[in-house]
Amino acid sequence: MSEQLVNTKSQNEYAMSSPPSGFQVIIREFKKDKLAMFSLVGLFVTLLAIFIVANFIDQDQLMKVSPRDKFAEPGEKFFFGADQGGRSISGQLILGARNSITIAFFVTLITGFIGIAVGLITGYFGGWIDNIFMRIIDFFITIPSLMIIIVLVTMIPKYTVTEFIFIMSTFLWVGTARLVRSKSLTESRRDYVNASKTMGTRDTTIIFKEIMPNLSSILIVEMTLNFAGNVGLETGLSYLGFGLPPSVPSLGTLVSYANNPLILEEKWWVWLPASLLILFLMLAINYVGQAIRRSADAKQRLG
Amino acid sequence: ACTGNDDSSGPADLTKFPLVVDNEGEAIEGGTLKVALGTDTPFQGIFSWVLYEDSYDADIMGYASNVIFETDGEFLVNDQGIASLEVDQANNKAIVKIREGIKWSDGQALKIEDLIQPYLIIGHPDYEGVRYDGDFQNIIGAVDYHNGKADTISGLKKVDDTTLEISFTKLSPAIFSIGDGLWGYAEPSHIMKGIPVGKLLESDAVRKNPVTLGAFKFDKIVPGESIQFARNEHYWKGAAKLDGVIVKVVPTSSIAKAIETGKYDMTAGSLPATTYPEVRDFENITILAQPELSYSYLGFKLGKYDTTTGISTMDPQAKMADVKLRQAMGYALDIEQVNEVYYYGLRSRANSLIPPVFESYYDETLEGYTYNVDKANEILDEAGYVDTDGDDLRETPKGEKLEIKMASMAGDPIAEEMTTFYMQNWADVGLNVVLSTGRLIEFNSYYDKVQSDDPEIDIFMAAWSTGTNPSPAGLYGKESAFNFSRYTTPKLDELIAAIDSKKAFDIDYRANAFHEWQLYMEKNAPVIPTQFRTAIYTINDRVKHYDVNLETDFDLNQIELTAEEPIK
Amino acid sequence: MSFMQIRDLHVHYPIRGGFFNDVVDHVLAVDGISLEFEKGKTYGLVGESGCGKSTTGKAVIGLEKITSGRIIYEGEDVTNKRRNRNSSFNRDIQMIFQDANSSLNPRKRVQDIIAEPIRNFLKLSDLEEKRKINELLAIVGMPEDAKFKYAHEFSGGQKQRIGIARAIATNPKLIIADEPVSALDLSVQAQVLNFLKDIQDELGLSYLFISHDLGVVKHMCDYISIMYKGRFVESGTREDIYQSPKHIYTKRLLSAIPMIEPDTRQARKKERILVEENFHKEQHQYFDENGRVFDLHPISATHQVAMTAKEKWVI
Amino acid sequence: MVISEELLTIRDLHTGYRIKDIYYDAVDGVSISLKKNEILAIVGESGCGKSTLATSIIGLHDHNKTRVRGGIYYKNSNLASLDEEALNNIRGEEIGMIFQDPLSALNPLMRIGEQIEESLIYHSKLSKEQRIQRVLNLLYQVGIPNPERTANQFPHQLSGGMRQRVIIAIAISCKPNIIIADEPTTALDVTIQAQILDLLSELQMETGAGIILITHDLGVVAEVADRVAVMYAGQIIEEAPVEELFSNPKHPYTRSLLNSIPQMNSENEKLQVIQGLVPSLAKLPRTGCRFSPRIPWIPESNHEAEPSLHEVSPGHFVRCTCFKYFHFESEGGSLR
Amino acid sequence: MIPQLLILSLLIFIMAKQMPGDPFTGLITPESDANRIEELREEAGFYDPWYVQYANWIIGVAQGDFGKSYTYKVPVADLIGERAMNTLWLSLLSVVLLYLIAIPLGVLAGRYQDTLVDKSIVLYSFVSYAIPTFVLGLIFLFLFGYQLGWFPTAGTVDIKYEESTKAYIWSKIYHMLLPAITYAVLGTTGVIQYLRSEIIDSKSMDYVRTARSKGIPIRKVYSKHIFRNSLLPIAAFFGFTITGLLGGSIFIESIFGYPGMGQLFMQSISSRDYSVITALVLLFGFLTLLGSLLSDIIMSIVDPRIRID
Ligand SMILES: Nc1ncnc2c1ncn2[C@@H]1O[C@H](COP(=O)(O)OP(=O)(O)OP(=O)(O)O)[C@@H](O)[C@H]1O
Ligand SMILES: Nc1ncnc2c1ncn2[C@@H]1O[C@H](COP(=O)(O)OP(=O)(O)OP(=O)(O)O)[C@@H](O)[C@H]1O
Ligand SMILES: [Mg+2]
Ligand SMILES: [Mg+2]
Ligand code: NI
Repeated sequence: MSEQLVNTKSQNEYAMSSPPSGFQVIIREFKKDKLAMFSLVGLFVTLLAIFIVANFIDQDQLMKVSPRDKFAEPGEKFFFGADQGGRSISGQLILGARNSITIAFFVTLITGFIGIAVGLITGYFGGWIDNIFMRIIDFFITIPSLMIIIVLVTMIPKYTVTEFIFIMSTFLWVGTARLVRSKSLTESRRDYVNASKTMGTRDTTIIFKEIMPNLSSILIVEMTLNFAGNVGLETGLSYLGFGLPPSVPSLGTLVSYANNPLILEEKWWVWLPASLLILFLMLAINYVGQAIRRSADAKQRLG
Repeated sequence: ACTGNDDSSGPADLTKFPLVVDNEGEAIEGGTLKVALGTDTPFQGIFSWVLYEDSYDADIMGYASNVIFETDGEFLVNDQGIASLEVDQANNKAIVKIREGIKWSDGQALKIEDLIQPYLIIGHPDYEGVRYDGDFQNIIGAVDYHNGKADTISGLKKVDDTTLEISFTKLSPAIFSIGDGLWGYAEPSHIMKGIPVGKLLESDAVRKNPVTLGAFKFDKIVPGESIQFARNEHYWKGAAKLDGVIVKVVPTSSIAKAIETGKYDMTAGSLPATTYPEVRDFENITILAQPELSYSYLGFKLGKYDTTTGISTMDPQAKMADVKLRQAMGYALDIEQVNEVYYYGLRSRANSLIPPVFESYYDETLEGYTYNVDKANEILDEAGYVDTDGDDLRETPKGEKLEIKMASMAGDPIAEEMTTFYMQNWADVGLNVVLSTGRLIEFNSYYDKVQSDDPEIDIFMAAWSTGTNPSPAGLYGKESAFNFSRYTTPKLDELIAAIDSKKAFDIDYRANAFHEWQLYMEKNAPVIPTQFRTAIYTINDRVKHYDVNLETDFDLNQIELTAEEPIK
Repeated sequence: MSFMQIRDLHVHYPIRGGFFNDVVDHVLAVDGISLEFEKGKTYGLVGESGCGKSTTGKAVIGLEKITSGRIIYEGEDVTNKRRNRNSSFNRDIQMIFQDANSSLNPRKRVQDIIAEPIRNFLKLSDLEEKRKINELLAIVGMPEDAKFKYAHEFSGGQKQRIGIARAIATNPKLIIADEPVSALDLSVQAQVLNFLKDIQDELGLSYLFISHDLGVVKHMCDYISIMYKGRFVESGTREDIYQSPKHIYTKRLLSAIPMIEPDTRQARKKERILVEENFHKEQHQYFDENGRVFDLHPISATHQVAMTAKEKWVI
Repeated sequence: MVISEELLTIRDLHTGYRIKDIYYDAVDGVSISLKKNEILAIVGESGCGKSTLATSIIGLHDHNKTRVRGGIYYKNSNLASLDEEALNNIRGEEIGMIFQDPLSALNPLMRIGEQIEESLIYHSKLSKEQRIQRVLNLLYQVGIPNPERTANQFPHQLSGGMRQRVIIAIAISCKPNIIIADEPTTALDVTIQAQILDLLSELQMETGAGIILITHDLGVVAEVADRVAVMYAGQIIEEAPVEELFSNPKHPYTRSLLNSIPQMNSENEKLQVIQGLVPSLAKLPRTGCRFSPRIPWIPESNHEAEPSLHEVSPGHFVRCTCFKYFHFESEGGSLR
Repeated sequence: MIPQLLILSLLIFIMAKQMPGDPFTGLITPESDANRIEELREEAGFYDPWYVQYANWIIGVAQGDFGKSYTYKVPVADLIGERAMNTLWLSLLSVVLLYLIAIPLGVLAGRYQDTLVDKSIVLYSFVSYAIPTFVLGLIFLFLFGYQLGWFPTAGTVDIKYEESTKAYIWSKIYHMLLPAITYAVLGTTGVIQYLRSEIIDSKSMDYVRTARSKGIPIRKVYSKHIFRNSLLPIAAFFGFTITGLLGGSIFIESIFGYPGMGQLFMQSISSRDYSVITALVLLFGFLTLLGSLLSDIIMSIVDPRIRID
């Protein structure tokens, strides 16, 4: 009875596969784009190396000042030289990278979580919920966040990595929320959502089990790019003196040494490796993000 | 023309830094001196000695000074200046006489009213500055005038056109270093008189075209960023040889570069010692060094200040109450290494709370707390601070864990390293010192916490600049809010009182009083001096002659240049 | 007897604008329509794009908020309560969407798509659920292994069938089919239309069949309502509408349908022009001064036409 | 009406899209010609290559991803081998094009007048004033009631029918010899569709241009076309004058298609269904009869190995011989 | 808009007061008198409850009086007015330069998608995103300002020119040039990326196909259809870009010794100049709102679809 429907030949050629915007496409995209592939592998290896090696470094020992080794040049004693306090740059680079990445990661995670939840909910429900959240979002957009962050940092008496993460997160979820909201708005108007509604599926289920997976590639892109941005943000604040305490190694601390012209010009080993590491991380993340974005956007796909 | 120090890695030897520079070459006619004002923020532009608050404004005003007294190497008034000072100890009076024929930069003659004018401004009810202080209230009638009970200050009397008589409630030797309420600058009363005191700050007379007595006069001001001075034809020591001076704000991050590339002849004010490595190899400058009127110290919290009564009381239970502990902490610090590595010898181990510039008061015989680990260990053992639980850290004599919380101020480029290093030093002798907030504290919070006797602070690293009067009354007196260690004893009060007593008008007596006080402070170590400081000046090779010696009577009007532009 | 009545349904969308983004006006998407559904019948809703067909469908099933009017289901007023989960109304009224592609979640396998209403409405064990899914797949004529696939692996017609399988999973009484075939090719369209008719016979379904294709509507529907600017201009059985259209708008619509008869096209064109001219000439008799369609008045037991009471005699 | 002169002749046209580095022909050996004064309809279901054929004619493909081979002869030159510049002299001026979606086919940021005027700038020597006059004339000609006002409006201010008229105005602005209309009425309501179709045939009458009308709606074909070509899987499988095609369809595909229309008189009958699917481009069988998988009850031997077009009556061509043996599997083929 | 600013002002007011220290902490020296400083604090009302302080302040603001700067001793409005103009001009010049750099690059990248040109432009845009502003700022300053001497190194104007002469104005622009270039070079990422993908999208739009079918040269198709339409969203960003730049002024101004709002803000933070901090944050908030309003306005001017006729 069904033979006339099923074009058996062409049907069987489809293997069991995920939807076209899923991982297959992403993998195909990476295979096509050598640069993105290289970035991905490089990123992976670097991060792995950093996190593994970091476990073997004792931060207290590393951050011991030994004045006589001040600005020791790269060489036998210090692989990448030493900083003003005679502390090994290479060690700080690794711990710093770990700290900075961890911070960026958590900030990305927290802002991503809030931003996605708020965006999805407002976009899905619309109406007064949307109105209220949009007011809040508008308000946050009005806030000159850099300034408020600076005020907050000076205000808070005990200011550590955790506080830093939370302060950053307070202001950075807004962009994500806006983006997700607009995507969720269009996605919520699609008929499969309507279908689920008419079939009595719960709103929360629709939002998180139906809409969210369909936005996943956009969310991934947004998160990657946020991550890259957050790595950079810490640097800027450290430069202004509102970043982490200098005793906590971070990429931002190392780079902000460049603020001293003598170091900038002559003691390149203090700030350059960290800068290059940041550059590499940002480039790699961006190229990876670009590839994911392409796979999310059929128009720009390479494969 | 590069200075001394050939050994580029070793410390600079202070003796190799000259105080004076003479450069070869024929002086050119006129010329403009280019001065860099190293700051990351615009200057405030309050060009009045009674009103300014920002030291950058003071640095600028230095080129068009209104100062009436001149002082010698120990900052005591001599008779070389516009005015001379006579003190009537018996009647608590000072008589100020001015030279005749002195003119303001606008051509008006200097009158005795111009000397009275600053007092009338500072004492005025509308005056909002800090200078209406305890010292000022020492002038008879100042308080009544300030409270609006009198139209003028009764203690100021114009004797004749060139003489002013000032009556004080009490007098101390500080009067000779222009203390006790005596004011060292004149204000042009012919201009100031017409402006209500409340409006002075906004007036053009302060902001745009102040009238001065100095070698140069204000010509043009770009608010916050640059000032052009022109030669003051009426300068009483003779018109300057230069046409003028340009002072320009330069961000601190690029000031060394600016000096190297010959954009400027010198800096307004000195350069911080940490800048030295940036400038030492420049070939177009000479580096001059001058001792600073300040010292760094390590303070111990020993009590509390009662804000209502305004009196400090000691707390015998304080963590740092044991003098042995304090002394040991002093011995444990390897300040020498820090000075050598980070300051190139531009800072030295301080042995006293009086900077050596004050030759007659400074006690060079004091040993101070030089680096000596063995001694530190010995003292601690002796005092019962021993490690009882085997964690390499000493416990209190009672056997409790000892954690000393330190406050240290952020700001100095090497503050971080220095603090960490000191904490390591203490750890080396088994003392567990931690930062009270986990990090260095920014300037405002620092003073907020230290002054309010924050319980999170046991010890603190700080610095004082003493000003020209090194009297310790304001910093270590029982009633001083700035006595941050809150250390007071009857003996100390006695010693301090002696320094500013009437007897101290006798120079030897005063010197002796200072010595005794220094000795007492060293022994009891409520604070331990750590560093004396030296300021450096970079002078471009086209400046024919420059002198930072405090004793010589070098004056701005003598400056000459040997080229049209600074040498690169 | 009708199991469901729709009385004087209005759906108005606010138009926001101005500086404060407040409501400045309303779109009268649906502006007072009434319908009744009987078991096993198909009701056609025809009209130009934007006349409010989809809005009507969505309002009935509860996807749009009803501004005023009432929906009575089996004697119960369910007007704005229809989003209650698990309500019998929710189970008994289902929808088939125009764009089969977008109505199937691309991230879900077919079995999860079909299982959605089953899981929500029928408390079945896993095994029963599986059986039910297989059964549904069989009904819509798809092999069992289809349930492990994703929607994009199917053709347009097949997708539409998955949508239908989902819609009939809870044995509904009424299916709202919003242009279920207009995105499909002719041959596929035929499949789906045949199929809809088959299951109607089998399950005793009623359809609210929304379409702009008069040929398809004629093929499918027992009763037809012609919609214009949110209101009905004419409503009746298929024969009423096609054989004796009364309202000028209906006539115009009918005359515009292309026919598969090339020989008579010149004649049709002439006729079309005539109707068009008539339309412009007599328009005012059929619409009030605001261009709003008059209320419906019955002219026979089944046939209703929009007109003023006065003009009843004109027609 | 004289239908004779050949305006455009397409010979064995192959247009391929690159998918993963291989070119797959979406138009696979199409030969057809357009005569003066005629409306040639090309029908077929989605994906059979109609649009590809249309865009091949004026070379609007992305050259990096498309390959066009074969002959498209117009006035002694092969359009398929012309360069961009030469093509630009033909596009708009000699061949006008009408697209399906009237909203997206107009630049939302440009006034209607400007958009119509654009091709006049490059293809005529008219002065500015003359051009404006011409634009207004064109708008009037396509039946826009208030040309002055419309010319100054933006696309979003017009209704769908109006926009489609504007697009037609653009296509005929330089009095082209050929107009290619790719599904010009698919996005429109029936009433507007009828108006647009009437307009097209009137224009054709007036200008004598040849029109290629691409559509999947057999009703539209029946309304306006003179000659019809039915496409399936990149090939033309049947070609005939319009009356002939509807009265005497030959190819199994054409016949099935016609039978699947919900006819006005078949209310309660089953519609004819063509089983199977149109294969996707990459999976298209390139040998033998392409329709054979969808009529499996016709034995393989009844198909040609290399199907060619057979003229069954004057002007009526059918591909493959299977039409001779074709019968519906069962009348009113049901689903189950 | 007003309520938003009101909430913002309250927030920042409370936060500013929460910062340790106050404007008078900076006056602590051995020579100053602690009692006098206490007295000044009292007079300034720092011991009043915060809501009293806020009420006083907001009443003043309502009357156009933002209070007086504690450090500069001038009315806040005057102080900020002066600096704001500097920053605004700098931002404006930066934006102009930014667009001058970014638009051609974005267009090239989009037009020659996936070619070497495109890849290098994309690389540049990522690199510029990754470089910290102050590193490039210092390098530019040292290289072009000091070593080569092409640009002035600090300040807004050369003191030797008389106000409002031509030379004076030129000198002002000249002083802004290097910071503006730095900014422009680093700020292009967003615009380039956005423009690039807009152009790629536009290329496949139906109206582009229509334009091509008209037989107009491809160059014209790009200039009249693709670029124009792709620039539209960029134009809409204009307002936001300016406010974004204002935020970034904090970095640029401190490196280039350019007395603008950013620098003033940093200084006010360190000197606890409450009235200035609050006023500045408010001003920035206001400008952001203005920026989005400007974006809306620009959008409604350039995009006929939302033009209100
Ligand atoms: N969410 C909405 N907000 C405002 N107006 C709306 C909304 N949805 C629909 N409309 C308007 O309501 C009217 C009816 O829309 P509806 O979608 O019901 O028409 P339709 O008859 O289904 O048209 P089509 O044949 O194009 O699907 C239209 O004018 C439309 O613009
Ligand atoms: N740019 C492209 N790249 C790859 N394949 C394409 C491209 N455009 C079209 N195709 C494929 O070529 C075949 C013919 O497409 P074409 O658009 O010509 O069909 P059509 O008959 O116009 O269909 P429709 O009626 O849907 O417009 C289809 O299989 C389609 O998937
Ligand atoms: Mg609809
Ligand atoms: Mg097509
Ligand atoms: Ni065949």
